[in-house]
Amino acid sequence: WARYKIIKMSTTTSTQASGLLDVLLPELEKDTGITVKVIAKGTGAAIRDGMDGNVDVMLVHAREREMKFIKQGYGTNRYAVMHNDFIIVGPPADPAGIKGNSDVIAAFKKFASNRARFVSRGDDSGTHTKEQSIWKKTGLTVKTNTTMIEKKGKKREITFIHPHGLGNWYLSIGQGMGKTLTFADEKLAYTLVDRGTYIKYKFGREVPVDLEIMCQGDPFLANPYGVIPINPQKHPHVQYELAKEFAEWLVSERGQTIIANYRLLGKQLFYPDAQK
Amino acid sequence: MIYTVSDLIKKYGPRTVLDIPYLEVEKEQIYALLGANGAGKTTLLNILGLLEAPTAGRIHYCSRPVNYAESALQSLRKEVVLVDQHPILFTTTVFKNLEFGLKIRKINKKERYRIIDESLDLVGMREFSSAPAQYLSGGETQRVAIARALALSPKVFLCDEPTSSVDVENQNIIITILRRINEAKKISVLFTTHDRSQAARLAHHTIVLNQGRLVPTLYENIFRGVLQTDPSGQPQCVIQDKMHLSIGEDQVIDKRKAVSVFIDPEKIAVRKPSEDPAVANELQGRVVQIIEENGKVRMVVDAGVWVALLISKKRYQKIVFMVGETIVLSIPPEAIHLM
Amino acid sequence: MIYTVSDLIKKYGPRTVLDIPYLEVEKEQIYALLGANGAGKTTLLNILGLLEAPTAGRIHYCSRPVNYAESALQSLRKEVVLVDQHPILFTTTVFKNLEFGLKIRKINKKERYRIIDESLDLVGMREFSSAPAQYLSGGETQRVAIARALALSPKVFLCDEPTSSVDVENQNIIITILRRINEAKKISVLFTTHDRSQAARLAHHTIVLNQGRLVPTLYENIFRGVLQTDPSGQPQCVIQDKMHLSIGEDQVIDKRKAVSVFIDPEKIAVRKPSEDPAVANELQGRVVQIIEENGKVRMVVDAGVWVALLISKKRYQKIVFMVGETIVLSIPPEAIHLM
Amino acid sequence: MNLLIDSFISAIRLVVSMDAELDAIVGVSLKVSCTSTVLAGLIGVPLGFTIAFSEFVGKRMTITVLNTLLALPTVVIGLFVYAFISRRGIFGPFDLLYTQRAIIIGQAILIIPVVAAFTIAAISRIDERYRKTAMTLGANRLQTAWIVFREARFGIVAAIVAAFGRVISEIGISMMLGGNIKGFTRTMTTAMALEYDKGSFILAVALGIVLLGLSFGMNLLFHFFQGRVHSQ
Amino acid sequence: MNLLIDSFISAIRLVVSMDAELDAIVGVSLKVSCTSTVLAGLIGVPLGFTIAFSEFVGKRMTITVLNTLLALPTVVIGLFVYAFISRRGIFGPFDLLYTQRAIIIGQAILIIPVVAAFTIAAISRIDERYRKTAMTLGANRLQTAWIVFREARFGIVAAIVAAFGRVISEIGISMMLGGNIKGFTRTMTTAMALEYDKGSFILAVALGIVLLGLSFGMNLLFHFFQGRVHSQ
Ligand SMILES: Nc1ncnc2c1ncn2[C@@H]1O[C@H](COP(=O)(O)OP(=O)(O)OP(=O)(O)O)[C@@H](O)[C@H]1O
Ligand SMILES: Nc1ncnc2c1ncn2[C@@H]1O[C@H](COP(=O)(O)OP(=O)(O)OP(=O)(O)O)[C@@H](O)[C@H]1O
Ligand SMILES: [Mg+2]
Ligand SMILES: [Mg+2]
Repeated sequence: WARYKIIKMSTTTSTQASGLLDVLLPELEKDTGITVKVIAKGTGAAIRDGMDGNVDVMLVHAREREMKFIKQGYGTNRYAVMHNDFIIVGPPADPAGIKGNSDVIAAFKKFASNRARFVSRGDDSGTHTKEQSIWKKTGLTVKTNTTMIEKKGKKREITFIHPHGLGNWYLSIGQGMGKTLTFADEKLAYTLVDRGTYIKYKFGREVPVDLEIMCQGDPFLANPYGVIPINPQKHPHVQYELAKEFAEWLVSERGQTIIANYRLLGKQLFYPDAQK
Repeated sequence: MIYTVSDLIKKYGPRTVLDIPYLEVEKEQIYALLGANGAGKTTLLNILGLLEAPTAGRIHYCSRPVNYAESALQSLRKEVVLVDQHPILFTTTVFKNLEFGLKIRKINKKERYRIIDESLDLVGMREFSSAPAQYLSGGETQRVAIARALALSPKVFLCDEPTSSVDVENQNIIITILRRINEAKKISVLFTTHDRSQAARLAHHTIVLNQGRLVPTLYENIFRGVLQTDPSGQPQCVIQDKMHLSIGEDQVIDKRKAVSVFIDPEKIAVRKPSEDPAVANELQGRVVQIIEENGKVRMVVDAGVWVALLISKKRYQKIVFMVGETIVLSIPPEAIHLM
Repeated sequence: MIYTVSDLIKKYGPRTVLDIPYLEVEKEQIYALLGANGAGKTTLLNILGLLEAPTAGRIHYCSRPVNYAESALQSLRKEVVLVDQHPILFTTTVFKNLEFGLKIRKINKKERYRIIDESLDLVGMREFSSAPAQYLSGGETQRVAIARALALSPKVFLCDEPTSSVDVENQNIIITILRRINEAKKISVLFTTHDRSQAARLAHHTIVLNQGRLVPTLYENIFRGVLQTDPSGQPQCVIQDKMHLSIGEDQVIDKRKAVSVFIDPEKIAVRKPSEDPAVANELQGRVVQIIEENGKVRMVVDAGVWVALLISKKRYQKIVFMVGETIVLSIPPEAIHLM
Repeated sequence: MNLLIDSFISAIRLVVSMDAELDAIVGVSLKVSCTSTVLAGLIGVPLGFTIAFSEFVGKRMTITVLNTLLALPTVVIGLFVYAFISRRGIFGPFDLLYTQRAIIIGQAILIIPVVAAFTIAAISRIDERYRKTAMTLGANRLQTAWIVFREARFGIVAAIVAAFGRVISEIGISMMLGGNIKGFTRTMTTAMALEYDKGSFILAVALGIVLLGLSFGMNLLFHFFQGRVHSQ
Repeated sequence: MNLLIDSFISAIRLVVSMDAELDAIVGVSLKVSCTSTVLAGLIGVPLGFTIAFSEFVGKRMTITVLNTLLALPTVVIGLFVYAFISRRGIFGPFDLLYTQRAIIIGQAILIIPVVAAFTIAAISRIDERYRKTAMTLGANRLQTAWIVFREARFGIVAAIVAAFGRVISEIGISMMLGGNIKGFTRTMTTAMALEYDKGSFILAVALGIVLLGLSFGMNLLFHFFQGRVHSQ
């Protein structure tokens, strides 16, 4: 049986791109004999995979949606694994004048007042969710975009919000983190980015992005990751036992140490959350 | 009967290209199919070859009605083979072109090779056996296509102008082959041609088509003419500006100015010139050809236009017409048919 | 001279299909090009039509050497037009097929319409003007192709078997047209045919090709024969199992068993049958055709095989040969050529 | 199956409501795809003709290379063009990146091999006599090509249709070079990819259905165009 | 420009070092693409023949629909197949999602219209007389089709080559239905997408170059195959 200890995990592309899994999973296999097949997608699609029972476990960073996922009975419970943080990056010239300030809300207000170009992922990902919640907090007037769809005979609305100036200084591009970052770099614009992706694009490439960190350290910018085994009551075929074993290994001493020791280009990226 | 055709109609769009109330084709005979361009010869061969369905009408093949379901046709097509007017060879070697039909008939390899060599020999194309078929010259292609069909020893052999681009040496050979397979293997042959002497030489029966209909006329002396009235008000038909023929009033059916004219060669009278003045429809001309044909004698006279006529052997021998001589033709109105 | 060809060689792969040391084609004349299938007629026409470059050799067109750069050829091609052996019409109406070349020559619309109507009238295809060209019958296609070329009033008109699938009525018309354009418009005409009487009727000059080479022979009496030795050990050539001809020892060049035999029709002697015993190479046969040809008389005799011979008018008139009569041919060894 | 039914209804609702956003997306898609198809046609068809009509050493090898280019992944084209038009590339100053023009360039590169390869395939089966006949009637190269084109048009139009289908359904290049900017360079496909990433599968498929409808419309146009040419 | 040169060097390095991972990726790509191409050929070519040879009302409309399907976006196919083989779909129990088989199914759906449409285009220009001649020589439907196939093979092989190019360079379906699982369903293109996501553009293009090399190899095979058939 040991040879067949294979589970499938859906996760976000940024998690896969960070390289952590490439260190973590071989250790896991050594310890428990579990092989994890990783399926990386956009946050929404990754959660969909969980809901449809196409995977056994899910590793994402969108806390509110994760809680809802569990509430709806798709997952058993959420293991808080780790967090990293978001930062605001921008062109060295800093046209909005936000450099050195750790207050994200103030920074966002300045983007709006200076009409400084800002690139939004606009893809309903963890990062985009975070960005939308910051816009809400600024108290600026935000516009709501609604699309109606049909689901099992019922109408459902899909909404997302953005500040005024869409298409003008606020660019919503609906792409992954890496692409958003290069986009901002091309257009010399600001953007909200997770630290891992930024490090890769700043220090991991022959031609680094010009963008620099403008704003970091606000507690509001924390980006927690959770792992959720899929509920076997919803999907009897899932390998719940293995998924649970995997989740527990992640939050164990051993797993957490590996996470804490992971360095991307010499920089720590993830902070373990399970250590009391 | 190998074929019995009744009430056959073939239309392309609104145009009726074939309209044959009844036609019988006897077993083991050679038929020549004659007719002007567009008369429907190829169309008829395609229908008899079971490659096209008629628009209306019935065809009996070997006394059984033909069922135009594709599956039913396939077995019949193994007995009937058609060589196209401009045959096409498959883009491969000459050999493989011949092999195709034999393979289909599941003939074993040794036998196949023997038949192919033999058939190519017949048409004098053996040395081209391994040549790529698509580069052959016009006549070579035609000969290979005939060999390809012959190799299958069909019951019915349909040939659309089998010798049209074949050289003189091979024309004779192909005619000999057709006669031989008809005699030795009892294969029914139906071929089209524009060479009526070839038809006369080879065929037991002749079918003439005109605008899709069977006509009892012979296939010659067909001219394009223009209708006029002569100074005296008599209707007249002028052929190629050279021959003026009076015609009966009743023959001017409609006011078409350009008509096809058929002059029945059996109804033309001929005599040596005399001092008598020329009467209407009497023409002088020089004899240019004298040909023996089915017990009669066919003379071609250059009277500005070349006109053919048929006379009995007796009369020919009695009067002794000679090539190069000037003679007088008289064409009675009843010999002239406007079509 | 419209063409002067020297040292022309055309090869396809290793095979030489044309090898013409020298050939002149005079202006404003009609030439017939004869030869067996695969002799290279089409290839020569393609080269003279400036559509294919020779492998080696020079061609002068109107005394200027032809430059085979595509750009140089284009203007020449406007003066020379070739009608293919199996012509192809563009997949559009007959009218537009004729219009293409005229549009290229920037002829204005009114003039264009006039020329098109006139040309279609010539070949009797005017009523097909708006018909889709791809569905025409074989002969109709050929006639439209001729009209399409005629419409362009070229300086040189090359026709590859222009009447091969044309009906009798239109064969005569096409021959007349060719003669007329030659006389009236001084167009040089070069056509191929397998019908030597047509060639004789129409052409001022005849070129015969055999296996890519010019030969001085006439294009008839060509048979496939087998070499044997007769009981007395004399070499003999047997034609179609029916005609046994003694040949000179020196003629058996190599031991090929199947040969092509040409019997020179001008060297065959003919006489009425007598009581004299038959000597070698004397054959009895029946006269089947007598035809006047360029001041001579051509007789076709059925001696098992059909043999043609040419005699002077004088001799014909003196002896009075009649169709249907039995006569004696004697074929001297020097009349027999193995090819 | 639910997915499909739901998507279908949503698609209809989308079209019926025809909100400005969908409007814009459809507009961008059509404009970009049509332009790149026309561009590729103008380059690819003559290219195909030139290759098919010329005799030169390595002709078959050229065709093989062309066929290889049919496997050019959009990511490679995207990165390739990106390298030229990015701020740091030689065409950087033209500020092409993340514009519709950038997409058009990339897409044209994608389908030129398709058009050229199928043009060659279409011409290669046209009877040599058409060319010969045109030439003997006095046509120059262009006029001769036109005759052959007319005869091969069924195949060439098929190539153009396929090329259009390829670009209108293509994602990679539009995403990388257009940037999927809402209201500017968002095309039907990048919008679909976005909805998919968001997990709104229904909306993604609904957009796909709209796209197919659009493409059907374009094909009907082609169909009638071809019909007209045919009946001439 | 640097990007290209660097990528080229990396590509060579990749191939020379030929590590096990690249090996696996190339293997998966080839296996999946070849299988789906063969599958699509086996379905698409007969489909094209059937449509081209039958006379039925709405034939031209069928061809138009087929042409429309050339614009089927990979996302739609991905989602469509997903709806069937996802755990909740009717084929859920077969556990096909995120396997190579799933990719093969999706890719085959993608290119069947391509193969069929171009088969039709290729056959439609073949002289009607080939078919007629085969029939009069006694061939049944299949044997007749074989003759026409032989004559049209240049066009049909072009269709297959194009279809192969399409699938080997395709990302959407491999990603959505294969899941880009390392060692199982990671193909050249999904690996490229991943490298691109990681920001390793050079590696992405290097993989693209390897892919083109591979596709060139396949085309050479086709080339020789065609050459052999040709010279027969
Ligand atoms: N598919 C078609 N669609 C429309 N008309 C056609 C079609 N096929 C033949 N025709 C027309 O039908 C008539 C008869 O054609 P057919 O080929 O039978 O003539 P034919 O007697 O063989 O003439 P030819 O001596 O020129 O070969 C022609 O006028 C031709 O234009
Ligand atoms: N493209 C080619 N490749 C190879 N051989 C060829 C090619 N074209 C013609 N040939 C060969 O060259 C020879 C001469 O061909 P050509 O067409 O000139 O003959 P032809 O005299 O016109 O014969 P026909 O009376 O049959 O029309 C033929 O034996 C033919 O097989
Ligand atoms: Mg015919
Ligand atoms: Mg010829």
